[in-house]
Parts: sequence; C-alpha cells; structure tokens
Amino acid sequence: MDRELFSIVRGPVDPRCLEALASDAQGGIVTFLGVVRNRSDDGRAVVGLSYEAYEAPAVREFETIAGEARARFGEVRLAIVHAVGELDVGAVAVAVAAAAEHRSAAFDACRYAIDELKRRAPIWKKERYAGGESRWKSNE
Amino acid sequence: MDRELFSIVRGPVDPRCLEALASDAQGGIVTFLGVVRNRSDDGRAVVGLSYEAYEAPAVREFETIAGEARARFGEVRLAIVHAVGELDVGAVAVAVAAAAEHRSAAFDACRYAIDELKRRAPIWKKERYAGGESRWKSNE
Amino acid sequence: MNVRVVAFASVREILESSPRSLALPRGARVGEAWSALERLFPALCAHRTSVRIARNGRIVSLEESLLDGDELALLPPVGGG
Amino acid sequence: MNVRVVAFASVREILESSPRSLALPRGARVGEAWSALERLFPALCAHRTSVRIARNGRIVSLEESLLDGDELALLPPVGGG
Repeated sequence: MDRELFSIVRGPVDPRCLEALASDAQGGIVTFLGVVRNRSDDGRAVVGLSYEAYEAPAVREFETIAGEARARFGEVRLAIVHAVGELDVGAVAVAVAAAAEHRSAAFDACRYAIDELKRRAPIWKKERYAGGESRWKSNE
Repeated sequence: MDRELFSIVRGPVDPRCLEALASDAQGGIVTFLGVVRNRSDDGRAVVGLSYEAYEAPAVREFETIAGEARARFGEVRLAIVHAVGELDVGAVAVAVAAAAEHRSAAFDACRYAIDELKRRAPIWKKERYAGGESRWKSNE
Repeated sequence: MNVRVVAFASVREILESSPRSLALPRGARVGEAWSALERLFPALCAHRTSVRIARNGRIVSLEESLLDGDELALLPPVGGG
Repeated sequence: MNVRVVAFASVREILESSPRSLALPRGARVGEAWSALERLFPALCAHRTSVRIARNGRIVSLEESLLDGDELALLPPVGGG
C-alpha cells in the first residue's frame, strides 16, 4: 500500500494528487471529488466551509476503508485525500480515487470509500453563511 | 447543454478537459477514466490501442446518453470525451464526468454514461500486441 | 447515381479506402449497394450478418431506397471505451 | 497525574483551547475526566450523550482507567466529506 495516497492536507485538495494512482495494469479509474457548494442542504447561502480532523486516526480510517474495499471488490488501488482548514465555495474538500482492471470494481470501491468516509472518519465540517453566522454540521 | 463537453479528440484525452464541468452549485463530481492497459482480457501483452469513430454520430450519441442520464437521475451535468487515433499504454482513451448536487446521482449518471457509451457509441478499438499483430475488438 | 461509402474498423480495412464513391443504378436500395460492395470486395461477405448500415447518419434496413449523394456508413459491432 | 485532552468542532470551541492539559487523581477513569471537564466548561453537558471519547486513539467507555500522559480525544458526531 502506498501510504502517501491516504492523507489529510491543509487547504483545498489538488485533484492531481490522485494521478499517482494510475498504473499500466489498471484500465478503469473512478474519482469522486467533493466540492464546496454555495448552498446548504436547508437552502442557506454558504460562503465557505471549515474542516477539522483528528488527523492520524482519520488517515488510519482511510486505510482501513481501503482494505475493506479490496476485500469486497477485489484487486483495486485506492487514494483518499481530505482537506482541513478554511475552504471557499468551489474548492475540493475530499478526493477519492479507485483504480482497477475493470470499471465495475473501480466504481464500487470508490462509492464504498466515500460513503464510509462520511460515515466514520473523524472529520468535522462547519458551514459559514453569507450573514456571518456559522454552524457545525454532522452527518447524523 | 454545453456542447463542447461532448467530443471526440485526436490522441489521448487530457482529463483536465473535464474541469469545465464544475460549478458552484454542484457538490459531487464523479469521473471515469478509461486507460489503455498493458494486457488484453485474454492475457496478451498489449503495446497500444487504435480507435476509430463515426465522429458526428458518436458525439450525438454522447448527447443522447447524457439526456437519458438526466431523465433517470435528475439534475446532473455530464461531459463525455473519447479519443481516436493511436494510444500508448497508460493513455486515457475515454473520460466521463458527472456533476450533481449530491453524490449519488453523480455516481449513477457517470456509470450509466460509460456503460451506454461502450454499448452503443459508434467507436471501434484495435489492440496492438507485442509481436506486431493487431486485432479489432468488439464489446459483443 | 453515386453514394458516398464510409466504413470503420475491420470493414474499412477491407474497403481499402474510406470514404469512397460507389456508382449505383438510379433508385437502388441499401441491399443493392451492399451487394455491389461484396462483388468489389468479397471479404465483406463474412461481415454481412454483423454490420449495421446507416444512411445519412441513421440506421436503416436493406430495403431503404437511396438517393444520389447519400452517405452510407458501414458499422461493425462497436467496441469503444 | 495529567492527561492531554484534544477536542474537535463544537466541543473544541467549548474547551477554548485544544490540546489542553487536565489534572486528575491517580487512577481516575474516563468518566471522571469528563466530569472534571464539565465542571470547568458547563456547556459540555449538552454534548454528554453524543460525544465519543478515544483514549490514545481508540474509542473507550467511561469505565476505562487512565494513566498519566494519556491522550483523551473528545469526538462529536462526524461530518466529513
């Protein structure tokens, strides 16, 4: 496992960090980018997000999730990178990539990884609104 | 619809052509890259692929597929770019991106688009092998 | 009359060049165009059941009538992506 | 003895600074650490049922015994991605 493919970075994720995932044996690469939206789920105008992470345990959780994906979907390489700090609208907050010989496993592994990351990784998100208010959001 | 997001290009696809898809309202972007593998499904060493397309009908098919994806999965923006010509191992032959407010629609639309593209788009692939031979491959 | 024939992949290789012009009697149907091509390129015979034919970008049957200047596209089974 | 307390998100804001040191009687359990923090920061009370606590990176119950130098992490419900 290439440990550098699982990380927490300060500031927006550069999706090109995922390019290291490619290899000559893998024909399908599925990538998920989570981008800061200009509107919250309840319709408020959002100017940005702030993320915090319990960093070492979060990266260990990424590695655990990747191992589970390999056990479920077969030979697949994963990369998971999450931002912390202040992000503007349009910035990439999280990037997940899955490479496999065939696309079906890559799609399944990528989706599994982002779903589990959101459910389990010790990462927190605060929405900052147009009026100056802000609020911590949980997935629960 | 941004027509430039549906195209056939000569030589490898630059995945950055998909960046135009992003918008401030869309929180999830799922991308599929089909990459030239160094081995065929029947285990032969591959040195590259050659693609041909019936170009205008192929692009129209991409647009039709995108319309079907919107009808099935809701508000989602799609980009589909396919290469023609000679591609080396590791080159990107096809790139599909789907952006939506939430990730589930983006995953579903991206997968639908690449599955239908492979099934229906008038595009042909020839595998070139290490020994100098080559063979047209169909998905059937 | 003349139609323009475009072909792809294995079928293009049999036709030696694509696009190419094909002379046909006025009022000929798609099936006659195919038969004329088979006479010129006997190797096409092996593709008779697998190739679909588009007239001016739309898939048609062998019964479809042709007009001067039409484009006929010979489409073997696809394999993109 | 002293433990190191780290907190995140809404709970970090209540603690004013993170990491912070917390003095506890030798042999104290996680529950006593939480109670000591609640006395210092009464607003923590509202988070009592939702916060999970990790000792040295592993989620533990309020019954777990602490050792000098342990790290306690206070983890509100997550919301990444």
